[in-house]
Amino acid sequence: MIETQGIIVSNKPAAGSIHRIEVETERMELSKPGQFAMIGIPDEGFHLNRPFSIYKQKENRLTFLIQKRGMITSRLIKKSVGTKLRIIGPLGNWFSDAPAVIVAAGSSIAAFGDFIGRKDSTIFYGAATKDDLIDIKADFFSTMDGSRGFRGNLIELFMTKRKQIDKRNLYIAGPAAFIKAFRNRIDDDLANRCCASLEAYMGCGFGVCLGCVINTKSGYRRVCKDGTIFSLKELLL
Amino acid sequence: MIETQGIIVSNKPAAGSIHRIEVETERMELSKPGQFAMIGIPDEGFHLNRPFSIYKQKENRLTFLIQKRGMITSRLIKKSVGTKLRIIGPLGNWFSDAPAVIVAAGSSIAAFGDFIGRKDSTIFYGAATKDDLIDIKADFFSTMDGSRGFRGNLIELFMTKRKQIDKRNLYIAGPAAFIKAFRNRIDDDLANRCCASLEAYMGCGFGVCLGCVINTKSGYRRVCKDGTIFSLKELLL
Amino acid sequence: MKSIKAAGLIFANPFIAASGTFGYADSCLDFYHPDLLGGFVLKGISLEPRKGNSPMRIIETPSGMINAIGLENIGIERLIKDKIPFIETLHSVAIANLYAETKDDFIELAEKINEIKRIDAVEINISCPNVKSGGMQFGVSPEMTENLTKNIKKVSSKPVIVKLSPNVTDICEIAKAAEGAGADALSLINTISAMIIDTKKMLPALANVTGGLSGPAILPIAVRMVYQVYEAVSIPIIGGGGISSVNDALQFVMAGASLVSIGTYNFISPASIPVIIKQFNNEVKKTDYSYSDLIGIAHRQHFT
Amino acid sequence: MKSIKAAGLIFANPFIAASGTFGYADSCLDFYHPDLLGGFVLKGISLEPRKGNSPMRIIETPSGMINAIGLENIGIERLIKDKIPFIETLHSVAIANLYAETKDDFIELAEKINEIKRIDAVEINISCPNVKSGGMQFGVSPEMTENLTKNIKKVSSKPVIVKLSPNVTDICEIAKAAEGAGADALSLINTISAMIIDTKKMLPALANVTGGLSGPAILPIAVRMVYQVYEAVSIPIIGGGGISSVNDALQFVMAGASLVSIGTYNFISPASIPVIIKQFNNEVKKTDYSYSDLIGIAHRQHFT
Ligand SMILES: Cc1cc2nc3c(=O)[nH]c(=O)nc-3n(C[C@H](O)[C@H](O)[C@H](O)COP(=O)(O)OP(=O)(O)OC[C@H]3O[C@@H](n4cnc5c(N)ncnc54)[C@H](O)[C@@H]3O)c2cc1C
Ligand SMILES: Cc1cc2nc3c(=O)[nH]c(=O)nc-3n(C[C@H](O)[C@H](O)[C@H](O)COP(=O)(O)OP(=O)(O)OC[C@H]3O[C@@H](n4cnc5c(N)ncnc54)[C@H](O)[C@@H]3O)c2cc1C
Ligand SMILES: Cc1cc2nc3c(=O)[nH]c(=O)nc-3n(C[C@H](O)[C@H](O)[C@H](O)COP(=O)(O)O)c2cc1C
Ligand SMILES: Cc1cc2nc3c(=O)[nH]c(=O)nc-3n(C[C@H](O)[C@H](O)[C@H](O)COP(=O)(O)O)c2cc1C
Ligand code: FES
Ligand code: FES
Repeated sequence: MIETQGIIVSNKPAAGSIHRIEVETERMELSKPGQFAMIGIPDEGFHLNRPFSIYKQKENRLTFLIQKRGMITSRLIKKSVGTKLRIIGPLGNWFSDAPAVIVAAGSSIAAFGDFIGRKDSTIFYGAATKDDLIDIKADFFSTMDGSRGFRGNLIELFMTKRKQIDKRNLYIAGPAAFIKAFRNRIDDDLANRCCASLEAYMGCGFGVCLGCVINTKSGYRRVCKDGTIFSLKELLL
Repeated sequence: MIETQGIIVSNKPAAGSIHRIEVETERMELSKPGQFAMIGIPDEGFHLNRPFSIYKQKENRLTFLIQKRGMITSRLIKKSVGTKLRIIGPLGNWFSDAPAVIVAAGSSIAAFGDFIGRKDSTIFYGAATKDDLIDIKADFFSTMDGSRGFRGNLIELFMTKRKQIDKRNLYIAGPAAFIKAFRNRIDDDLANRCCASLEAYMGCGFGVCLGCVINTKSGYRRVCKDGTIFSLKELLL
Repeated sequence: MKSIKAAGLIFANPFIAASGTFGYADSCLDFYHPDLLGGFVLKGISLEPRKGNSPMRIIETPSGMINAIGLENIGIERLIKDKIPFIETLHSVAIANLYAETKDDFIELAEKINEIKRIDAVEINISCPNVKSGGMQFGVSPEMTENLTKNIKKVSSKPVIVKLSPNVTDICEIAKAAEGAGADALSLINTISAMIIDTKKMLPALANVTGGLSGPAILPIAVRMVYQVYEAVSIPIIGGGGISSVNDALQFVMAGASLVSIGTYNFISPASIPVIIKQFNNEVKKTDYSYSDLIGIAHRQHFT
Repeated sequence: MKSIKAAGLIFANPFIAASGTFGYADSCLDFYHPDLLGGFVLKGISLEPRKGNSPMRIIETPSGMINAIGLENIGIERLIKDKIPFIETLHSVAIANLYAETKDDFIELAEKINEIKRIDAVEINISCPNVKSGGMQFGVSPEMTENLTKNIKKVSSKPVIVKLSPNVTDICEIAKAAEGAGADALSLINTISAMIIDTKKMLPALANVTGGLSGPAILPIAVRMVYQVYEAVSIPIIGGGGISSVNDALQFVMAGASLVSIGTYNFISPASIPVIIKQFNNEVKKTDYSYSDLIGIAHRQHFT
């Protein structure tokens, strides 16, 4: 893990309010699947850095999928090429890169960049509408309005395919509420081999502030350092 | 005076660390010589707006000469075309547009945009070095290193021409220290027909915060509203 | 939105322009008409005119500013002569902000204000951190707060709002003292004592050394104090400190403020209050609640 | 720069990593070696492990953040077993930050710390606004501050630093009480009690309702307090609150701090302190003064 300067080399709309932002860093260790980085804008006054999954990495070049949500994401997606960023990463634990079944809603597809296009893995990918889906190859799509793939909730789509899910690892990512909803729909067999990458409000991103804890069977754990990936059965959501 | 949104339509280096920034506003009253505007960057967190002379105005388009000094000027000179600004103006009192003799050091030339090129006026313009002078027609130049015009202080240059100064109005602009130095060098006859535009740290720019006062013979006066232009003999510097 | 009743007055909306940031209700005229406000508080006034502190008087800080104006004002006589005629043409709630160094002067001031029909209420500034005597000394002691409030209540024919200082260990104690003495409402928070050092000059940046911190930096402290005072008293609260958006204003309301005040933001975006009022009304409509139900709602909701 | 003597200890430079933002001196290892610091303060430790508060525990505010971690920590036994062996390999000044709810527990903690050779000093946290009992209650009363400090001084074999709460009317009163009781140094400021309301949920954003505000927003308040305390006491001050640059650090030094502490900024730019130290040394060299002459210089200069 290091802190370094990054420079935006490309910033383009990817889908809906999601931008694909490429950042060239001074130096960067190689990240593993599902790791993230903390990003800040150094020249615009104090703010906490924000966590974003490292969608793709090629040497010192990182690609992020950043969805407009609040203050900092609104600014990031408007930044021109050449803007300097603060980057701390790679952070968090990671997914084993064994073949997997993946359930990704919205921008949480960014956690699974390394699995996209892999023949041995199966991706369920959903959003509100077609325009919110970034242009990737997934196996099953869902949209709430039916504009692409299954009409309705991603979890429901997944459940319709339940019988086809073999013994591969099952990976899911998103806010706690989404993961809880998923947990409540699936059976124990699936839950037992499911790993979930959680989102949490983060202060530091590297384990020191103790701000990002979630409740687990072994007490409070730091999402940023003990996670972001937890086995689903560990979580007390 | 109004508050309005401005959009940067041009931002180019003018000289040294001075940028010439053109802003197209939604609407703007016509400013008079020596008036200023308060500028803020609305999307980058709380900060006080900063005062800048309106160098040129054509309907809703304002031109500023902005010198990098601290936090906000550093950001402004880097802003790309399309950046939204907060503009409050025009503010302050103004110079009569009768023929005048003008003494302007550094970025304070921005207060005299309307006099540049006027045959009936005489401009003394100085900076540290040639590269810090913006490209305008002035009558007398000074640079500390002698790279253009008189070598040395602008006030000294002015004093060498003292005999040629007729009965026109005498205008000067700059920080209090510069104006004080000027006052201490000139005779009472000149001082009596000299008007000085002062700089001060400003909270609001339109007279309400009482933050920008300076001491005068009639007590504290607000630089932003009772000035920025005061007759030199009124000031207690 | 329905009008709001507080301290025996009727406010067309909950937004008040804060003292010292709105002049004598004339500073906004280029931007909007003061009748668009729920009310406004005039610049702090004293019996005699005050020159105020020497410059530098203000300095920016991270997400805030410090001021040490030192209550420069034109004095009560000129207020009456030069400013009240214009204020008489206005319709929103007009509040005078009183400053004095002694109890007797406060009483004399309050009596003079009784004569001004168009002033609807007085706000007593026992909390200014920028003047050498008076001011904050009253505001940091419950006994003095109680004593002063009682005395002013005795003479004043107007509702009395006590403006609390945040520079205290326990703001609830002071709030209760003011309520016990008959205050009709509380206003909080005033600025927080603060300073900046000019490291080039190796001196305090402000001539007065310390000044009062305002702006968004203090908002979380102000919200906390409003939240606490709401549980301690039952008189209405005018809440403020760093408000610059609808969300900020809603925080104060949900913490327990019946009315909200905007100060420093009037310097930054002087045309904003009417825009915020409009957006605020829309936001309130979007909730399932009436405005009065929203006041203090953060205390009543249960964690889920 | 020459080393700095304070509280009987020798610091290679004036920069201290603040408690709760530096873990057990292991969180910075990916960024720099802790020996580059003047010193560091360990995360607040209690006799028993503490679970801390429920999430949400932190929230950003304008130029700051509020935390309500609730002193989650591993307890003194595990500190000794798991963390001290690593700390023993370090060379900069190591300070333990002690937290307890009662005087007796504080005394017991201080006695346990006596056994840890590598700990150079104890900082007593009588100022945490995020825990239900203990903590701040001590820190807001001069009597309790004095009493607690005296008792800890009696048992402790290490220099005792008292960390003051800013949530008081008169910080000098508390500072003097601590000095009078024998404190070897003072540390200020801890966080300021604050809260944010989540207007969507209509609830306090943090599960603990209130928390402690830190970061640049509080810097001007912290500088003011250091300035005031410098005039009130003669023991050394560790000054901090919102420091994120050389200029910020210099403000604290010129206000009267012998040492400066960096907290929240360790979250934002964890590699920064050594960079700031370098720049700081250069800035000090550029002045005509020695470092020790700069301490409190803003009090001694005359306005011109
Ligand atoms: C490990 C991790 C990886 C992430 N990866 C991505 C990614 O690849 N692409 C992407 O677009 N987003 C990702 N996110 C979410 C992203 O961090 C937030 O959208 C971002 O921090 C919001 O910042 P903001 O300033 O725009 O919003 P703010 O103005 O800070 O807040 C806007 C709203 O979002 C909520 N919020 C803010 N931060 C979080 C958070 N961390 N978790 C949950 N709610 C939050 C706030 O409470 C508020 O209601 C990730 C989050 C985590 C924890
Ligand atoms: C009426 C008026 C007209 C002006 N016109 C122009 C102009 O046309 N072009 C131009 O480049 N500049 C002009 N200035 C100066 C300009 O306002 C400042 O350079 C600017 O505010 C600095 O902002 P900053 O955020 O970059 O600096 P900060 O980071 O705020 O401060 C940097 C340093 O400059 C000092 N400083 C900040 N503001 C002022 C001020 N208003 N007066 C004196 N010192 C200050 C600070 O104390 C600090 O030492 C004018 C000032 C006034 C009052
Ligand atoms: C420049 C300035 C002058 C002020 N003058 C007064 C005053 O005269 N009387 C008073 O009670 N409060 C005064 N205040 C305090 C404000 O009314 C308000 O309580 C405080 O600034 C916090 O709100 P804000 O953050 O919205 O500004 C003043 C504030 C500022 C910034
Ligand atoms: C997340 C967090 C945890 C903290 N934990 C402690 C603690 O355990 N003990 C303590 O004395 N101070 C604690 N503090 C206070 C800091 O040490 C420091 O005094 C305060 O944050 C102000 O400095 P800063 O603005 O540089 O952060 C904590 C601060 C933060 C932000
Ligand atoms: S974000 Fe700081 S510990 Fe996880
Ligand atoms: S800057 Fe506010 S009165 Fe002049």
